[in-house]
Amino acid sequence: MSSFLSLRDVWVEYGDKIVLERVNLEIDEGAFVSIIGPSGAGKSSLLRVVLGQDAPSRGRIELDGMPLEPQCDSNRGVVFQRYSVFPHMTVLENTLFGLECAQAPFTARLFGAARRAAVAEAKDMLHAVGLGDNGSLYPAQMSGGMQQRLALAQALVKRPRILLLDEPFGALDPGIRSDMHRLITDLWNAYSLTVIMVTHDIGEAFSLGNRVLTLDKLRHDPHAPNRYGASVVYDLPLTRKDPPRGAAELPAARSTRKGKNNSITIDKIDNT
Amino acid sequence: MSSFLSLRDVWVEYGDKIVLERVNLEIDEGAFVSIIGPSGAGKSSLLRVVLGQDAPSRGRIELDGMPLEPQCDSNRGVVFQRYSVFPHMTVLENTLFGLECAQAPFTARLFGAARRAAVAEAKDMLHAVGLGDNGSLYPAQMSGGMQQRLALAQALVKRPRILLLDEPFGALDPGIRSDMHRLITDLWNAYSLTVIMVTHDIGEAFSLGNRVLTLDKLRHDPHAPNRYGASVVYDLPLTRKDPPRGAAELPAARSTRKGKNNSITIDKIDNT
Amino acid sequence: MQDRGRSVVRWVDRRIGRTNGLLMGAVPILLLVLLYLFFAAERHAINPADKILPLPGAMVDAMRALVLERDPLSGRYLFWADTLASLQRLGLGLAISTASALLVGLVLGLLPPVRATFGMLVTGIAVIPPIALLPILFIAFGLGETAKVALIVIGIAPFMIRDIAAHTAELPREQIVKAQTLGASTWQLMLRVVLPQAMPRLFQAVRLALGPAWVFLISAEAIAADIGLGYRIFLVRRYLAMDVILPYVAWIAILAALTDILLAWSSRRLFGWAHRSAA
Amino acid sequence: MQDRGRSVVRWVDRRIGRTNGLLMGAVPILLLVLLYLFFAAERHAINPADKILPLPGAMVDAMRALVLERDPLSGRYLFWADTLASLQRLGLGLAISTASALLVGLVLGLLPPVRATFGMLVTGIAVIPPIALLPILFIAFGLGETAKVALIVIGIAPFMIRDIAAHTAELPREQIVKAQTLGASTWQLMLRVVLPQAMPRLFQAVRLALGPAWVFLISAEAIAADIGLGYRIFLVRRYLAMDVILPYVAWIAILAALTDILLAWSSRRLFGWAHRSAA
Amino acid sequence: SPSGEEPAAPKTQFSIGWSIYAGWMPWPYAEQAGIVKKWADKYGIEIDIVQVNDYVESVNQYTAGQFDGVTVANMDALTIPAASGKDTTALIIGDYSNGNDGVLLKNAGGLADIAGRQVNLVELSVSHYLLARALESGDLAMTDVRTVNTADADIAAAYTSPDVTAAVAWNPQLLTMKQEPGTLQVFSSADIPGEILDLLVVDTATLEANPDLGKALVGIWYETLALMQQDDEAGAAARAAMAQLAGTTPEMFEAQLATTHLYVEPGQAVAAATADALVETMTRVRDFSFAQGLFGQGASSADVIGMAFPGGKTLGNPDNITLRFDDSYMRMAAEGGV
Ligand SMILES: Nc1ncnc2c1ncn2[C@@H]1O[C@H](COP(=O)(O)OP(=O)(O)OP(=O)(O)O)[C@@H](O)[C@H]1O
Ligand SMILES: Nc1ncnc2c1ncn2[C@@H]1O[C@H](COP(=O)(O)OP(=O)(O)OP(=O)(O)O)[C@@H](O)[C@H]1O
Ligand SMILES: [Mg+2]
Ligand SMILES: [Mg+2]
Repeated sequence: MSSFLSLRDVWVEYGDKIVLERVNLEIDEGAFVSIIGPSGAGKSSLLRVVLGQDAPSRGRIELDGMPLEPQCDSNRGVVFQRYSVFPHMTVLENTLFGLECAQAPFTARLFGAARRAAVAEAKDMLHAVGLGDNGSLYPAQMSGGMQQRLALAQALVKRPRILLLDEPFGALDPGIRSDMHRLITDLWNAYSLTVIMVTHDIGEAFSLGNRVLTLDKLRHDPHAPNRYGASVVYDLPLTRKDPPRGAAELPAARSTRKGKNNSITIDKIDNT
Repeated sequence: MSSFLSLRDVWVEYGDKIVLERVNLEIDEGAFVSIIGPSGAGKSSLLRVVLGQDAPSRGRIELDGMPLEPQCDSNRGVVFQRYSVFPHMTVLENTLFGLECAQAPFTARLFGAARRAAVAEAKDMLHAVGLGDNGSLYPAQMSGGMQQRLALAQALVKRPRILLLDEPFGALDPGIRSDMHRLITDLWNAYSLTVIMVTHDIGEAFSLGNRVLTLDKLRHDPHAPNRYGASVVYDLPLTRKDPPRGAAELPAARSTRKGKNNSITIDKIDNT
Repeated sequence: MQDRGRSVVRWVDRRIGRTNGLLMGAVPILLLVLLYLFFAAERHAINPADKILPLPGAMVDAMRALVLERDPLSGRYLFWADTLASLQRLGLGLAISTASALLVGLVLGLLPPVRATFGMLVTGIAVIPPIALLPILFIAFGLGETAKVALIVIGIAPFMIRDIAAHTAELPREQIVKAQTLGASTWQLMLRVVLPQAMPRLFQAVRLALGPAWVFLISAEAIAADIGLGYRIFLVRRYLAMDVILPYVAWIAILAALTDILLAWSSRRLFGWAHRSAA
Repeated sequence: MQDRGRSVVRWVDRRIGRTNGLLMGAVPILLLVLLYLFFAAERHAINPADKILPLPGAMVDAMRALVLERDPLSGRYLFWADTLASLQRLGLGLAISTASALLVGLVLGLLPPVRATFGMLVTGIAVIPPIALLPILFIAFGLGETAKVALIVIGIAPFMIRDIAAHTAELPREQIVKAQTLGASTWQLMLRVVLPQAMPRLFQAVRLALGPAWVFLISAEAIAADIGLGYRIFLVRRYLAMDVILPYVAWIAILAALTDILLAWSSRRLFGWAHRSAA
Repeated sequence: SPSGEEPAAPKTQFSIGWSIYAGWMPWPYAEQAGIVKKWADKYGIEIDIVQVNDYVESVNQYTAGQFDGVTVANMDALTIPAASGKDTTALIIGDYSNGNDGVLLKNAGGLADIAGRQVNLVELSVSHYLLARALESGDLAMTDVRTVNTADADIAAAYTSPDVTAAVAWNPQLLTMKQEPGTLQVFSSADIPGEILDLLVVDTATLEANPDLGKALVGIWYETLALMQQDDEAGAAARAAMAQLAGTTPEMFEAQLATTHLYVEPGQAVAAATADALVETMTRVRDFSFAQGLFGQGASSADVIGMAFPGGKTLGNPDNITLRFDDSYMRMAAEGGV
């Protein structure tokens, strides 16, 4: 079976600054890939390219064997590093929006029973991210962490096939953070999600992911810092006794997957 | 000796939402106070009040025994949670700005030798935060973590008496993060800084601070989540064998202070 | 170094209350009125029949007939009939301009191919002074109400369209992408993400366009009309009746200022999210 | 659900290249020209002496004398002399307006007490149609160049001031606070933080004001001038000489569009940080 | 003088405003041809001839004191400066309109067809007066038509619109409008000869203090008129130059001159100024103006404003004379005294 998402010799350049060079990557359906690397390495840039927001300056990206158009759709959900919630919608409206788009192609608004059902679904998700009480606030009235959680709820309520997360939990306190870890793991198990997550927390990278990628520069010229871009320097598949996947086993999954990172195999790879 | 910074019965309200209530706090000169607490507890709001950006809705704040005007000056440096760098200045210009304001009251620009000296100082600081190569970039051309480091460099180059940090290291990878910890600890030791830092990383809170405050709601009415605000629920002075302070001992301090959080005493206090 | 002891709040940091703001705002206007009275009195000392800067008494006399008495010829209260006619034209012109600014502006701002095709045309139309093309406008729209409304629309719509288009094009790309990942079609994106965020800007654009709109209304009424505030002003200009012109201009300023205040207030009411939170 | 197989890029996501953009932009303008020719030909089929929509040949004939031949009386090439005179007035008016928009706009936007005191006055002036005040303007400024420049300034400066003030007041409070913690005085804040960030907006405001500026220039020249593009248009309008008016209007449009393009280009060059990064 | 005004001090710099009209084109031509300078130098003064594109504005500016003199029609001299209390002297009676103003109808058989139509014209101007006289001659009343104020600069273009079926205008617009297919001129100033006069007026106090100004102005005027009347190359060249200054072709300009009755000889102008017909005309004009409210709100009767005529005749309030027809300078020119 050809892999789900594949990047072939992908480069990302801004003007004459080379950010990513020669990235080759095959990601299987259902993988949970954590990406770590120094600040400024190009992690967010990589996510943008996979999302289809930016086109790579060279190379090819294929999804399910088809070349990826540089555009976004509801197959790929995203939580950006910077706040990407809609400032003119309340928390509840922000969360409802995805549901409304799917069900009301023309008005993008729901009424009556359909709305009540969507509101219930959105509220469940808001409770899950700890914003249950804040449905009527506008983003400007919320703290940084709350906005980030809203962005997450917004993406999750659409149950995308691929979920791209850019430091989603950076601004959260440890309590809510482990709740969110549980939530994302459950969803991953329940919906055969493919997750690509950028994080600065190595513990998080290893405990959540089943594959950890490290982005960094392979070469560095101190006199021309922009000459060389980063690439994948470590690609660590984590082999664990995974429980069988499926929505039915959700409660079981919750306890089995939590906080395990035993039996890891590490291979140093050369990406060139 | 009356304390350096004191908050007496401070309330912060937005409309009818009570964010902070009855906060009483005495902070000594030279303290390193870490503030932790759940997302949305009011940590950033507390910093804004201490900074003088917002006036408390009730209560009094005194600095050195004088009531604090709700305005900001170069005695108090700040790194905001959201990016507060100037988008129209390059990295170097952003860092130079504080120095230029002090030395050129009229033009706010330096020329000739004075400029060269300031540039050297700014570049040193940029190297310290790992942005040495990026002096000519504009903020929009940088990653989230790089912008945060720039904000830090900007504040530190002014050597303020009080430094207010709102999750300054949240978006940094572990390597650069420990560099930054070292930097801030050194500066704290060398310049008898008073630091108030909000963080979500409990380890960071305890390893850097000599006092840890926890903000949370004392009471919660599920039917009226806005009725009660947060206050200081734990106030933990950390007693350690501190090395004698002074710029001369900087290299020593670097090794002694790193990563220590032994002999901590914890007192649950009631703030009401 | 800064002296910390001073208790003067910097001007940047001062917050002005509502009542204080009104009072302070009234001061320079009052001063201007006084200045006018001074000059008027001075001119009248030299020539008691001076018409250029009439005294308040003369203005009251002149206006009384227009405001309170029926015009014997038409049976109308001229002042009120003028006001009504002008406001109707202005309202219609503003409404059409606003609607087209929204429609065209959003599409231009959001869809690069459309912007490439029509952006230059809109710029071109925006910079052509419509009063230079009046003869062609007469052919296209005749000389009736349509022509007056059309002049207002041609005068302000391109400007508003460009403003809305520029604002729309500045929306953070992250928001567009986010909406697309939430399954929004271009239409849904327009309707729920771009349009609502353009609304406060639209209100701002209407406020900025009010001045030019009045200019074009008055120009249109000066060209061919038999009623309207601009008609009256240009008619009585024939005999330098500043005692009518000045109250009329003041009345226009009051009407325009009221519209402005109303728009600012509605924008704050309707789009609270877009304005500084009330701390 | 969306079909993933289609290879059509959504319009929102299309990027248009430079050359393509120019070509696409030319299409509707060409269409308009064709439309004009069609109507003109039709009118001439009915009335060969039609003056309202002249054919290109007539325009070339009429313009040749103005552009290429010295006026025997004054010894000037009228077309070029008109252009020069108008551009001088316009340039001066724009320069004064821009300078005052910067000065007053920044201060109004940044300092709440000043805004409270003068905001209402500026709004009031912005909404008074200067056309209605023409007699007073000419009395106050005489009939020379000053009055024409003054009309432009009075017409556009308040609008630009309000725009800059609103933009300045929207600067994130975090930036002001940050600058203050870096020791910036109000003056330094203004000079280094607020002013440079207002500059791109100022360019945008000048671009938006170009249309009204031409309108006011032409209005002023229509009333009191003996040279200038607007003077010529109003002079020959008595004879319905559209064969001169249309080329003059087209010339004005070209001049204005060039200014607009120049401003847009300089803004991109000078304030790269404010425009979308070139990916 | 009515207001206890101090007499204006003698001065050497004067400005005269003018606007484009066939009967006033000699002024800018005289300026360009150096005739103005020649006469000004003779009296040791300076005279600026200033063009104002908008006729009403030129008169307003004179009223406001920006000019020492202005070219104006008799009715407007009465209703604008004189009614504003500015003591004004009509120094030169240049011509009367002899067909330069006309009432035009589209698709009409005669004047009677105007009834019930909407008439576009510059309200409260000589056009309005002409319309009133036309209606009077057709036994119609003002209430039988509806007037729509239309700017003089735009009336030619407006007339091409199908919306407009009746209009009153003056030259050069009138000539342009007559070319519109289906147009009939049903009444013109040629039907009321001598009632629409084109004047040069100056501020009375200034003239009293500076009689040299009056002498120079009549000197300029009659020398230029003589030149343009010449049936030779020089005369044709002068007329062509005036056409050019008016923005039109020599043919069109000649056509306009044909409907302008110029008082070429100063003697003719003196005769016009001293004729009883002038008093009669001004009475008519004044009654019309008063009926239209042109004397302002304060005016209680047509008599509030006083006019003086040569030979001590007056009309209206003799204590408030603000418009004076003065033949003395024209008479000087006639007698070669300048
Ligand atoms: N618009 C742009 N123009 C120029 N350079 C850019 C632009 N955006 C990003 N870069 C550069 O690309 C590099 C990678 O940025 P990116 O945001 O992908 O880093 P990152 O790995 O996500 O860092 P962080 O962990 O700090 O978020 C950085 O060096 C940055 O300076
Ligand atoms: N402008 C505002 N209007 C109304 N409510 C506000 C406003 N700003 C903040 N709040 C509320 O105040 C509370 C505290 O916000 P604050 O930003 O201080 O939290 P925080 O502790 O810094 O959270 P985080 O860790 O997520 O940054 C939140 O519940 C937020 O909703
Ligand atoms: Mg990033
Ligand atoms: Mg916070």
